Amino acid sequence: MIETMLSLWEWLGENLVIVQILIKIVVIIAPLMLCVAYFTFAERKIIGYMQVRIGPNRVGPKGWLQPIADAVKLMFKEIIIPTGANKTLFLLAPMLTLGPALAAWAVIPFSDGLVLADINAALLYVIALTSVGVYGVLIAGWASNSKYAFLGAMRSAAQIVSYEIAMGFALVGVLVAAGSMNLGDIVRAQQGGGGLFNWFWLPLLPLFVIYFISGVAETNRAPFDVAEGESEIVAGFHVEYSGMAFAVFFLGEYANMILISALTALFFLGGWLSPFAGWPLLGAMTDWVPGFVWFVLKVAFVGFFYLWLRATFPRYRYDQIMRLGWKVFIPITIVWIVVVGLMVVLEMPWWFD
Amino acid sequence: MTFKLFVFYTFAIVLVASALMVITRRNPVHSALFLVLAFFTSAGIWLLAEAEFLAIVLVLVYVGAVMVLFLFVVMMLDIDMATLRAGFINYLPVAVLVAAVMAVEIFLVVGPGNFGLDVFAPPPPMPADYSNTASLGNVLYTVYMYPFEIAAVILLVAIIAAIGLTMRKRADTKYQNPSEQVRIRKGPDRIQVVHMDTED
Amino acid sequence: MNVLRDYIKSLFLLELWKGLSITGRYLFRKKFTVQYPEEKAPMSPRFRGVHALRRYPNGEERCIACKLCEATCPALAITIEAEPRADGSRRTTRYDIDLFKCIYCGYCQEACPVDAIVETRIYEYSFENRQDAVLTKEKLLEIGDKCEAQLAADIAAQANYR
Amino acid sequence: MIALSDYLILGAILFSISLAGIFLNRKNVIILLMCIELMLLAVNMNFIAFSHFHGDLVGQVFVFFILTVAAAEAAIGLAILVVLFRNRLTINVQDLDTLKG
Amino acid sequence: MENLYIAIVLAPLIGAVIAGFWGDRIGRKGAHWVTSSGVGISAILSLYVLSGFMSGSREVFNGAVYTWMISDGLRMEVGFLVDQLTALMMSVVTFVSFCIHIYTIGYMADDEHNWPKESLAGRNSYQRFFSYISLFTFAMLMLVMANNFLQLFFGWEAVGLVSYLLIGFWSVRPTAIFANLKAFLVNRVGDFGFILGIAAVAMYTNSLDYAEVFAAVPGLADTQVQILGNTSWSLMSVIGILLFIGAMGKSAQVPLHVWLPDSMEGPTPISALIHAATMVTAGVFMVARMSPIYEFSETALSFILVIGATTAIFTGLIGIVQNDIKRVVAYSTLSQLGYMMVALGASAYAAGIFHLMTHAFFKALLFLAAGSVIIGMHHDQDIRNMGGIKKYMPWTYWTSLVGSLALIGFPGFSGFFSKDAIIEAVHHSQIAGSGYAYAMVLIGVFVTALYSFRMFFLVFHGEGPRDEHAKAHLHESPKVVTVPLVLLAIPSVFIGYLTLDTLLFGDWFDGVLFVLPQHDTLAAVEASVHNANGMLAHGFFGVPLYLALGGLVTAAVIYLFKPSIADTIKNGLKPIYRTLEMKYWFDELYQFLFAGGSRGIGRFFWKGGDQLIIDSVIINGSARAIGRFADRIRSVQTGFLYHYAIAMILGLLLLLTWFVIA
Repeated sequence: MIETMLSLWEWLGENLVIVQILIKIVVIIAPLMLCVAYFTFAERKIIGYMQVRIGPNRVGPKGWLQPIADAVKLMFKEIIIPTGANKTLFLLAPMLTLGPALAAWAVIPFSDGLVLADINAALLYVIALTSVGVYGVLIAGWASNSKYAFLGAMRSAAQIVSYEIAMGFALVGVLVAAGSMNLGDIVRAQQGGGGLFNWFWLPLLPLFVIYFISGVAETNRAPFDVAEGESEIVAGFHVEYSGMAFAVFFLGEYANMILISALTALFFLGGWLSPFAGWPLLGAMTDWVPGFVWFVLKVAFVGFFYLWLRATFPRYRYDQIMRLGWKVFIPITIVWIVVVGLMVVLEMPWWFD
Repeated sequence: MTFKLFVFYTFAIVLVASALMVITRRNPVHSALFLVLAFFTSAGIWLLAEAEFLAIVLVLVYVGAVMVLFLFVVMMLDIDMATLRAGFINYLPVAVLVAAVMAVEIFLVVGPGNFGLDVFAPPPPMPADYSNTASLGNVLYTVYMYPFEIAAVILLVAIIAAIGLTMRKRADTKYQNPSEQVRIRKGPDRIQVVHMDTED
Repeated sequence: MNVLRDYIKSLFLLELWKGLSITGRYLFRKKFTVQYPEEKAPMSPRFRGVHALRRYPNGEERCIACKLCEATCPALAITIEAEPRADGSRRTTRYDIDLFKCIYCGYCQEACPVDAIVETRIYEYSFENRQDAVLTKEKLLEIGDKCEAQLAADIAAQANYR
Repeated sequence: MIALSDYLILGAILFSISLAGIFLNRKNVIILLMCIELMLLAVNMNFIAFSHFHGDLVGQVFVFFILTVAAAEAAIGLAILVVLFRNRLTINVQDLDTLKG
Repeated sequence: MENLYIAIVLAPLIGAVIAGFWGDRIGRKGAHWVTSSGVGISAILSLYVLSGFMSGSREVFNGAVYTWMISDGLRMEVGFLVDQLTALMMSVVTFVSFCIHIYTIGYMADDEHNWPKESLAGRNSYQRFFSYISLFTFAMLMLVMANNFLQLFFGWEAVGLVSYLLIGFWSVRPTAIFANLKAFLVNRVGDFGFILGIAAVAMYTNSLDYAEVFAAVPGLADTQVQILGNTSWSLMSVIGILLFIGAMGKSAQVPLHVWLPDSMEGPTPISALIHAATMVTAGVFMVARMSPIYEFSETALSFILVIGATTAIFTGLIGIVQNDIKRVVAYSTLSQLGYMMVALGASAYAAGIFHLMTHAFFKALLFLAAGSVIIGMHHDQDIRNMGGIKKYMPWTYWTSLVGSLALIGFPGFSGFFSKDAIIEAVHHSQIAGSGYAYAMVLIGVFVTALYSFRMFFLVFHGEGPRDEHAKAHLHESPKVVTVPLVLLAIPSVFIGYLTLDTLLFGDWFDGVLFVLPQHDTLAAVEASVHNANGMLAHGFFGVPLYLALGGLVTAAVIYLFKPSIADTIKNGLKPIYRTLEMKYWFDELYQFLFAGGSRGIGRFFWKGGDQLIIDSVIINGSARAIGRFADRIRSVQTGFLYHYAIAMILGLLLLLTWFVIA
């Protein structure tokens, strides 16, 4: 029995690379989906805590089965397709939201060398994929044949496209600083004896802030969630969605959040690197912790920040969102790119020597 | 048929099919979406031709920006499709004829006889540490420095032109100046305490 | 100087950090949440829940069909019919409260000269049929019987303020 | 293996299709613009193919510039289209004849 | 040395500039002071230079002071050639000019009356006038002091320009405008020949410097050039005649004399300045200066001789019938210029210059006297209205008499010596046309006497002015007018006698004027008269004196004693009188031939060239052709985008097809 399984595996390895890759993808995606699910749980919990509540605690011990229950509930709900909606596109849209968010994980290094596709233009690939994410929103809004949905889609798409520029510029800064577009190389460029002070968040502090805020805007999260703006346009582009179609949107949104968190961790927070590497005492003490753990911790930290923001700030007005993106972020990033260029050229000690 | 060839043909067929869809769909949104698909598949084909950078840029620029713009415009404009479609069938034979003649003629020029495998041997695969992006950058920032800068200027001008064309100043718009608002401080800016003697 | 301070304030997002610190602090506050079915919040003697009709200790129902509660009810939720009983005393034959209409204002309780109609502390109630929402005299009396001890205590506790 | 002619024929077919598209959708400026983008894609396909088979990066550099200029063109074209629609409430090419002599 | 000459040239220029640009600021008094003192300085310095030459202590100066440019080896510079001839000319020019400046102060004192009220042009006309005459002096000095052809040409043109400005000074009078245009255009005709001559010089010698050119001339004497087809011309003749055409224009020789009488439209001082001392003598001076060239061309000399003689007699004849006092003097000037030219043609350059000098004095005197009379007559210039002015204006009368006697060549007066020298020189001349010239100059003496005294008698003797009003106001002119008259009268009497021996028979012009031995007519004259006294004695045995006296007597008889004879002659010789009165119809001829001709040509070019060919064929025709073509082709421009796209696609298809097939 086991021998047949092993021989089958070998046969697969020799003949069908695709299957191997598929298996790898599943290995990444499945935990990821789980993480997404539990991220929603974490959100409810954390926001509850910040509002001096305890949050969901009924399903399962301490409420730990809540996301499962949600998923099951959504799965069994009816998917209502509005009259006059474009059925194909209506159903295609949620997948277009989730797809890029998951596809981007192909190039994310979880630890040194632990990456599905170690391609050189990974950074570019990530930007390209995040920019594709807007299609889901756009198509969902248009295909719903609903005013609210369409308004939400337009707002959202315009916002995403606008903030993509600031985001791209921030990443150009990272690119200049690291001298590579390979995410692994970018992380390795942040290695050094200073531990967390060697990471890019310090020299690229403005870019770090801007990248993170742009990421929040990019994922249509509070306080940039005018795209769903409940008080104005009900729920934005996915107002007509229900059941599993809505669930996929939900998954996509949270997957995107995790993706942005992961990317932030990689670009600015040293990826899998230990924050205490090279520190006299703490460094040696934390030496045994695998890089993967650090990476997950960092992603979790940034994800927590997402929720923190949502719990803290009221919604931005739309024209001010646009103003922030175009008139504040883009100029700052451009200026800081020049500064970064200077730092690199002058081989500033600590980071670029 | 190798795996590569299989991928190529798959992509090519999807590409041609989606291109056909682009020109025949009644709804321009569908056309635009099929165009997106066409861009995706051609990006795949470019990857096969070892032009990774451009493949990703194609997705980034076209799919991520240009086509979003197209979709935006198509969705926002309330277009009466019926008049625009008028005469579609009448022109179909001519269009097919012209396209066919052109395709055949180009085929005669670039067919396997002139550019087949026996004429142009497939290039050797690049070494593992070859970076398409890096080598393209090497050329772009040295030999093609000026064209590159000119292209940048063209883009800038295009941005300004597009904004300038579509910008409308609305007289009835009300807006605050956030930087002014931020500057307001608790003390003298918000409230003024006035001392007044009581009246007897 | 002020300009510089404003710049620092906006560049380092100081006000945002202030906001974040507040929510951050609250994250670690003791939570107020009451684990409801297991725990319950304390209740006031003046709590106004579902209605009840009380009896005298000798078993005689208190209500004398004066119809003051019916008259005062702002939601017109109370319907009373009365006729003399065999012993000559005046008693209700019908006393209905439509809970769909009732706004739980407590005027009926205030108006009642004999403390017959009262509002109990019961708030966990539900109906499976529409007609269940109309409390009849029998049901009211039954509730009253069930909660008599509590009701009497509550009334006694507030006697000074009436 | 994939031959150069395969790429070129693919480019030719794409080109012809976009040509037919220009014929067919002659009144709809948006689809015309899309057809032009498709045409540029066909051209770029040839550039990439030749670049690959000649081992010469210049073709790719050229494609890079074509992409740049095409993006600019699309942006301005669409901007003009929006303004046009705003003013005339149509994008029918047939109605855009104020310059006719 | 050099600075001295520069000072001579620049002093009038500075005066002119100050008076011209800041005339408003410095006022009338400032203007006449600054210009007069500029010219005065110039005159004193010139006389100093002349005295230096006379005492023999001064060397000939020839040098450039400024190089303007060098083009292909051709040097263009500003330079001075100061020798005896130049010194003489400078002295004459500046002295006469100075006298005229002084005179102008009086003459132009009430110039406002000549302008309409509120006329913009009339503002500061007084200062402007002084600026002009000073500038004129500067231009003339540049001309005479030049050591190269370019500077000569500059002076030549500058003189022409300022004369244009001055003749048309009263720009509110249509006749003045017409006259200055006429002067300008006629001068351009001469200048055209002049610059062609200079071009020929530059072409064959590759130099504009006098000394270099003159040194090269003997080598080129036998050069023949082909112009106008295959006819062969002597280079020297060509250059000489071309340059002389310039002189004809400037010195008003027949047939380019027509401008000079008309130029009397200018204020009288200008007439004096132009006719007596400066502009018209430029031609004479130039020919004398170019003597090394002319000596090698008998053709040119003959040409000069004939032209000069013709001018001398025919313009003199016109003078008899003129009634405008200034015009009479003007025709007399023309006639005397003819005499000078005759002298030059006879190779008696020194005699020509000598006559130029004496003529400068007495003609300036006559003009100023005429001006004085005009002032007295309140700007009435018709001599028929005058008469008996003698008793009102004694100073004018006497100086006028001196001038007239000098003009007709009364023995002892300066004109006698210079004119007799010319007549004798022509008599001895052997070149072609000398016989004709001799006859003409002899008749000219009679004619000169006739018209001079006709005018003199009509103006000063006989009945008083017919206009009682004019009579009442007649009185002698102010001192500023009479003093120059006296100043000029003195040399008019004596200068001939005093300088004859030095200039004509002495060594004054040795090395300056070049005369071939076979042409040396003055030597022959010298042989017969020896010196001034001899000439005086010789004069009493010669024909000219008696001709002059005859003319005088005739004039006296006709106009003083029996005026009726004049009418008898007038009626008897009606055609001749008419011819003279109409000045041989030169003006009409030119009007018809040149003005009409050029108008015809202009009309032809206007109608045929401009309107027909350029306007209707080239411009409108091409436009119409394009329009017609566009009409056809316009239908292709549907304005529909897809039509163009389809056209492009089809074109692409054709190209591809051709590519596939080929």
